[in-house]
Amino acid sequence: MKTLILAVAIRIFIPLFVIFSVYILFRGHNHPGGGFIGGLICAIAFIFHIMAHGPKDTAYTFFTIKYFRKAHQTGRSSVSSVLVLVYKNLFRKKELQAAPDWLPRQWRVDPIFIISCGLFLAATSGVFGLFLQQPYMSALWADMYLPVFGKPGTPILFDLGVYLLVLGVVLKITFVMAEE
Amino acid sequence: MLIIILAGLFLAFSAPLLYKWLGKYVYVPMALYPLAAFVYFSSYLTDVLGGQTIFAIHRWAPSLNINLHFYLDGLSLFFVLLVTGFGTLIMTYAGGYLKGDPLLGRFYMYLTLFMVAMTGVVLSGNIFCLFVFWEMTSLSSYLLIGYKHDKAGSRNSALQALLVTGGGGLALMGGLLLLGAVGQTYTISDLLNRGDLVTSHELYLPLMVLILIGAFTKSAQFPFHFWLPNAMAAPTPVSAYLHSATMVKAGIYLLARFTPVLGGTDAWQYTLMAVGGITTLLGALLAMQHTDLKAILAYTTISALGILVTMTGIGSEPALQAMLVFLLAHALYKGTLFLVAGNVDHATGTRELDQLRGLGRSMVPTGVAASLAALSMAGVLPFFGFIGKELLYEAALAATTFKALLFAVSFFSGMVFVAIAIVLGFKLFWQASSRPTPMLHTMSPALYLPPVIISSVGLLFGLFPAALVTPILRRAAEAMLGVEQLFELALWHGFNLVLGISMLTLLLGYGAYRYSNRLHTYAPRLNPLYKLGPQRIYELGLEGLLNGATKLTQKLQNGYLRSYIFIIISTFMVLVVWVLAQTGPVLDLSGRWQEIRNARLYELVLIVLLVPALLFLFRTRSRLTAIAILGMVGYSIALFYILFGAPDVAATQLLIETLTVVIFVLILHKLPEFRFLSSRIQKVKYMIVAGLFGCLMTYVTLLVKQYPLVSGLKAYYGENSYLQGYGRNMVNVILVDFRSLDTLGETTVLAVAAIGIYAMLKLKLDNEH
Amino acid sequence: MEILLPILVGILFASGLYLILHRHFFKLILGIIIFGLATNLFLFVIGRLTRGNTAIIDDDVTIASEPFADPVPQALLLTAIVIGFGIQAFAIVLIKRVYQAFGTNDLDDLDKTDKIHEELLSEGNTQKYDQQD
Amino acid sequence: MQHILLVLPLLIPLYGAIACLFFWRKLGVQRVIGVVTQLSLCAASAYLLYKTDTTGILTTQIGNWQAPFGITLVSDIFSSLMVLSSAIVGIAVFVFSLRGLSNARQLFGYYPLLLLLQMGVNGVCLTGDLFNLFVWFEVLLICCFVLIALGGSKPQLEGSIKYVTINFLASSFLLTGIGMVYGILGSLNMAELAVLVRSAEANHGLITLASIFFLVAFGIKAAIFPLFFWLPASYHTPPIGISAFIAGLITKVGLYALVRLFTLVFVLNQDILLPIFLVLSGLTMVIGVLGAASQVDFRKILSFHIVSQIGYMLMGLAIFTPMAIAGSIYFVIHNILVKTCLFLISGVVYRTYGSFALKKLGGVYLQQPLLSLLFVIAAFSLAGIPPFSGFWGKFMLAKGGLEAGNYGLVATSLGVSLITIFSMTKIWNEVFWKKKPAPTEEAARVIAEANTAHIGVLRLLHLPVVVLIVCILFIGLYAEPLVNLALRASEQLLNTESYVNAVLHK
Repeated sequence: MKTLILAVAIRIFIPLFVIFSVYILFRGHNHPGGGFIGGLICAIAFIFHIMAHGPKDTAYTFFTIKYFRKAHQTGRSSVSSVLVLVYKNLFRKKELQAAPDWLPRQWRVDPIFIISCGLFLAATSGVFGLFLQQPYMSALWADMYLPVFGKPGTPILFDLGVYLLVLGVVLKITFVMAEE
Repeated sequence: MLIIILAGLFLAFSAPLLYKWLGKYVYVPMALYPLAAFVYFSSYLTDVLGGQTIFAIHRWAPSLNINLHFYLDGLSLFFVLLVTGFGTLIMTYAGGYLKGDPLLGRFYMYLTLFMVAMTGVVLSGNIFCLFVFWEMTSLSSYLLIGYKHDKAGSRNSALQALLVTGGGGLALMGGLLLLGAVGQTYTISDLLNRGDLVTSHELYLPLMVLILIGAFTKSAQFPFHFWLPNAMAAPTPVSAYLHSATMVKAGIYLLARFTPVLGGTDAWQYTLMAVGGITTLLGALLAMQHTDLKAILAYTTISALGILVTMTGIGSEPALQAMLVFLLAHALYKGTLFLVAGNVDHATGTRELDQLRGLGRSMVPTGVAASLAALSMAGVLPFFGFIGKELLYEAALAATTFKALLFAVSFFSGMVFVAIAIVLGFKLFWQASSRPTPMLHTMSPALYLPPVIISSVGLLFGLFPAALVTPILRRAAEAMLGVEQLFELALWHGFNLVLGISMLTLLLGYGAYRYSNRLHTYAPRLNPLYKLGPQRIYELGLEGLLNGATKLTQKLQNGYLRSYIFIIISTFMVLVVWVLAQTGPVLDLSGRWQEIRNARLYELVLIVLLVPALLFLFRTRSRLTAIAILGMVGYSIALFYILFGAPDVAATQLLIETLTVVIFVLILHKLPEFRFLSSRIQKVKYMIVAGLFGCLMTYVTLLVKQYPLVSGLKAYYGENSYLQGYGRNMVNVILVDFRSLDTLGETTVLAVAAIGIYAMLKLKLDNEH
Repeated sequence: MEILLPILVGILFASGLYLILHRHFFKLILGIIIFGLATNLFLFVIGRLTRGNTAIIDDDVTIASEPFADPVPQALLLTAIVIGFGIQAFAIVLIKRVYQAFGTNDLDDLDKTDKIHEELLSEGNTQKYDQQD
Repeated sequence: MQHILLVLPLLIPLYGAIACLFFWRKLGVQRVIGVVTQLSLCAASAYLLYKTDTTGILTTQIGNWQAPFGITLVSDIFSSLMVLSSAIVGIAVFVFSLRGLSNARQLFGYYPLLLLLQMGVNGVCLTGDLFNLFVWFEVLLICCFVLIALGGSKPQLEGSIKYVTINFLASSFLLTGIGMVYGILGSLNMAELAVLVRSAEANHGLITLASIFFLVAFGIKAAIFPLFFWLPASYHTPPIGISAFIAGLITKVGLYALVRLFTLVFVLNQDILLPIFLVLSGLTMVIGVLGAASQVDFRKILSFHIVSQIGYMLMGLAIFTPMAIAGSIYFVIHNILVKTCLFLISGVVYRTYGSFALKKLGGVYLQQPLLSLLFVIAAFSLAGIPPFSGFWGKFMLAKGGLEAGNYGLVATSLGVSLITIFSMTKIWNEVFWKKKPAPTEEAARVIAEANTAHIGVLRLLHLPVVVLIVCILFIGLYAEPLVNLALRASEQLLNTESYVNAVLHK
């Protein structure tokens, strides 16, 4: 399967697939689609990549956050150093590459992390209702309408959670199996 | 009264700790408790003797009408004094008998527990309160019999006792439940007034039989007697206390207690007389054949219990009076003799008659106690046993039915008792012997004082019956008969028929003693007979149960998944067909042909394609083909979903199918080759089951679809999806809003599956070869 | 069609069960999947069929008008399919692991844990690893 | 307030599990999360029971959709009792696992799985919707699948294959049953179904037919004869930390569903259904106890006993009087506690003596007096000897049975309890009383390890057993509160109007 053309094609298609899957996710409320289908489509894109390039490569390309980190200085609170870390990495990445005391680091995002994020999002989207003395999962809707996105509300958040979870689950399964 | 009980429980459970602190002096607090209880209950003597009954009710489980209801009348007081009085002495005795035993703490725990339970049994005023304590006696007896737990014999005996008395307990429970239902109350004092209601009820017979089974197992009546001799595996204090003086009398107590409720009918009388009579004879016969001290005592106990049951069965005033007197007399002399046997065993290390002789010189107090008790047992004049025996004969002679038979039974047993009394009281200790059995230990006061005390009490009661025992016995008899009793006990009745019979008994008893040695040579010849006895039946039953259970379990739980599934599916089909046959609407097939003709062409094509694909799946040898076919089947079904207006489902099905195929492909090379393992017959069998199952499901589907469906949900979702859920895709709105909890659960399933697959592939604790 | 689909359901159930009853691992897993398909189709069919019309409210109206497909069975079906997928995926991997661990593909070889006396599985095997603190 | 109260038993474990997943590789953090979650779950469940007991049936309409259209969570006394006892058992098993389960297993998601399993159980108990019931059952089942296979040792794998296949079939039957109910009645809300079933137009034959699907589905999950085969094949295979929880709880959840549905919805044609229950319950008792009597392994005896005791619980349903159903309820709660406790004791024994096989064990009586005492209490509770807890359940069942005239079944149940005593004393005999035979190599190693282990470890293993025994003694010696609750719970179950009113007309 590791032909060059296929590999390149997959590389191009992946962003398309991801965008398409997000589109499916958000149109799901009004047309066929939704979080589950969207998540699966997104995951299938990565599956192709895994099959073409192997799980290590996929994990390195898409699920590894590369960042720079400064050795911990004494006398500085950890909160502020984390804040600096985030700020510098987000907005001053170019500078860091040149800076000698900032060392490149990698953080591999385990799909389990995506799963738990998805589950958390789905579960939490229902909690807001509880604070308003309403039952769990009571839908709250913003009074506006966005193109593509539709009407924003907690059910959409829920669907997003499902999307993330499905993505994480399928990725986890295929990663493990492909590594075998 | 509750405080006494609770204090006992508390003390019981702290016994091991006390033993840790006090060492060998642990017996002090343990003996003080029964003494305190004895004194406490004695304080009620005046009230009870004055004709009062004392109540104490504590809420326990009022919803079920089961309360801690204590009820103290003459009968209860009689028994409770017996239990606690004996308890004091036994507790002291046990301290000496088991000195230095590391498990003494636990022993005291069980023994105290038993004493509390026994107190509870005789004090209970609620039948289920009684039952609870009743079972507690079985339980503590189990633990006590198995006290020498490293011996297999002890363990088996304990189990036997538990199973027999426990089984009886369950029968009793059933009986009491029926009794409660029939008498409409669980309170004994209320039941006592409803005897007529109970005996005339149609359930009287079963409930009586069940209660009798409970009492008989506890009191070792034929055919449940066999556990008692085996229970002698327990340490001697236990045998003396539980298995002669108190626990086995619980059954008698029960019979006595329920005499006003259940008694008086022919069924009751004849059952008790028959069972009691057989037990008396059997016990006496077997007692003569044994040479082990404790076995002899056990069988005479059985015999005595038989007499008690018989007397209860006769039910007349003199009989019940005789029963009470004999019960007391028996407790006194048999308790002593057991303790004596314990002392002998302790001192010489053996209990075999043949090896014991000339003990009197080295253990004088024990010997004296033995002689006193033996005299009482033999029914010699100034002893309490004499009064008991006299009354027995009188009662038997005064019986209205089976007079001769009853008399013969009591006479025979009296004779045997005399013979055995001579052995125990005279031969062992005082018969001149050139080579007395050597002593291993010397006796401590804790060992010889209790038997001496008990046996002297027997003498004392015999000398002054009117002052010491009559008042309480009178009240006890009153509780059984329901009318004021005026009987007087006296040692001397003058020269009458009964006295003559007593003399004759002594004489013949002596003769039996002379010939008992010969009996021992004949005894082994009877052994084949015992193979048919209840003991054997018990053993066979247990063995058969185990074998049968093992065979059945191996047959059912055979380890073959396919047979499990086969059974499950068959059960399902049988149940469905059964219900259909019973209630089932019948499928209406008219017009179905028209429906087939209505089908669109592409639908038909899909189905026509699916069937051969499935057939091919059964026959293929290639795993890849199989997966391809599976994918195809999945996709075709997705097409059906599209055709019938379910695009979301179809899309999901398509994606899932793809994913499944991908998973298969990923692990395909690790999967086994296809092989055909099942035999042809198996295949045919499975094909039939599978075919039937498929037909059944089709039938069910068609049957349900035959009726119109009115779904409020569909209409509601159609109206509100957009207006309230702000979505046009109803399915999606249902998933994320109307029924979002389902989706939350569904996502959880997926997450867990992912974790599971991960753990399964990564965590391999077994080293694979 | 009202009669064809129920027949298809029956066929699927029958073939699923038939495969499950086989002794081979792979057939077992195929059987489980087909049985799952049959169950899903059953759920779909028994919730009544509406040909063609989906359960989506048209853009120009706010209330769905008949005839439209019943969305309830579809929603249930979606959930059921997904749950079924989770379980089937787990089952596939389980089968693979069993094959790896036992080196057999015959289900009849897996009858040790049910036996009263476990001969081949050295006892304590399960727990061997639970002794650390 | 009740909105929060009813979802707490679901959300607390869910959030606990999510938090554990975030700290996937950090065992210490997971344990802390576990402690907090278990304790708060227990508190929430206890408060839920208190509230339900004092104010009557509580409901919340998830998503704020009116009853038949959304999903309702309902808590009556029976369900909140189940939730509370599962929480108690959860704590016990959790504490045991801290030291009783290998770190490798703990690292591979044991804690989140345990929590999600609890969530599934609570979901089943609290939901008032048929399909939602299915979903929670699947949550619970997949957690069981994974837990039983967790570690992948050979016996575990063998057990899981059977467990997974047969329970998959059960789920399929459940799903088809739900499909049928929707296809017949057009609703999924159990309260509304209760109303529809009792209406004049209800098609009795079809509804009874549908009920068979549920009977088989939950019958498999509850391990009723002849559907129980998966249980003895699998329950003894995983480590005790896992099997104690699953064995203690899961079959009872199946039984809970059976009781719920057959008192609320499937009440038609009882002249056909009740005899079926009667036969099944009698056979289940007998076959289960015979299986137990024949076994020679500590855990297997306990496993087969589960089957037997399910028969008792089913007996209440077969008799169908308030007293009998109360007996079943009491029995369920009692059995959850006792069974878990016995499994944990077997774990402690294994931990110190290195075996489960009766013939290799012995002498515990002398070496561990406390454990022996605990075992005696638990064993005799299980056997139903008064005044321990099993007696009360047995008493209520027998009383209900006799009042209803089911003499045969009552006699069977009493006879079975005698064999139960027998097989419990078998364990006591072999493991505690008997002299210890010379240890095998494996056992010697384990014992050596156990002896070197810190004494605190053993204490920690004893702790959950002691806690459970205290609960068992409480419901046995002071039975009134639970008996009373059970009686009122069964009244609530049989008086469906209160349930229907609470769900539909609030």
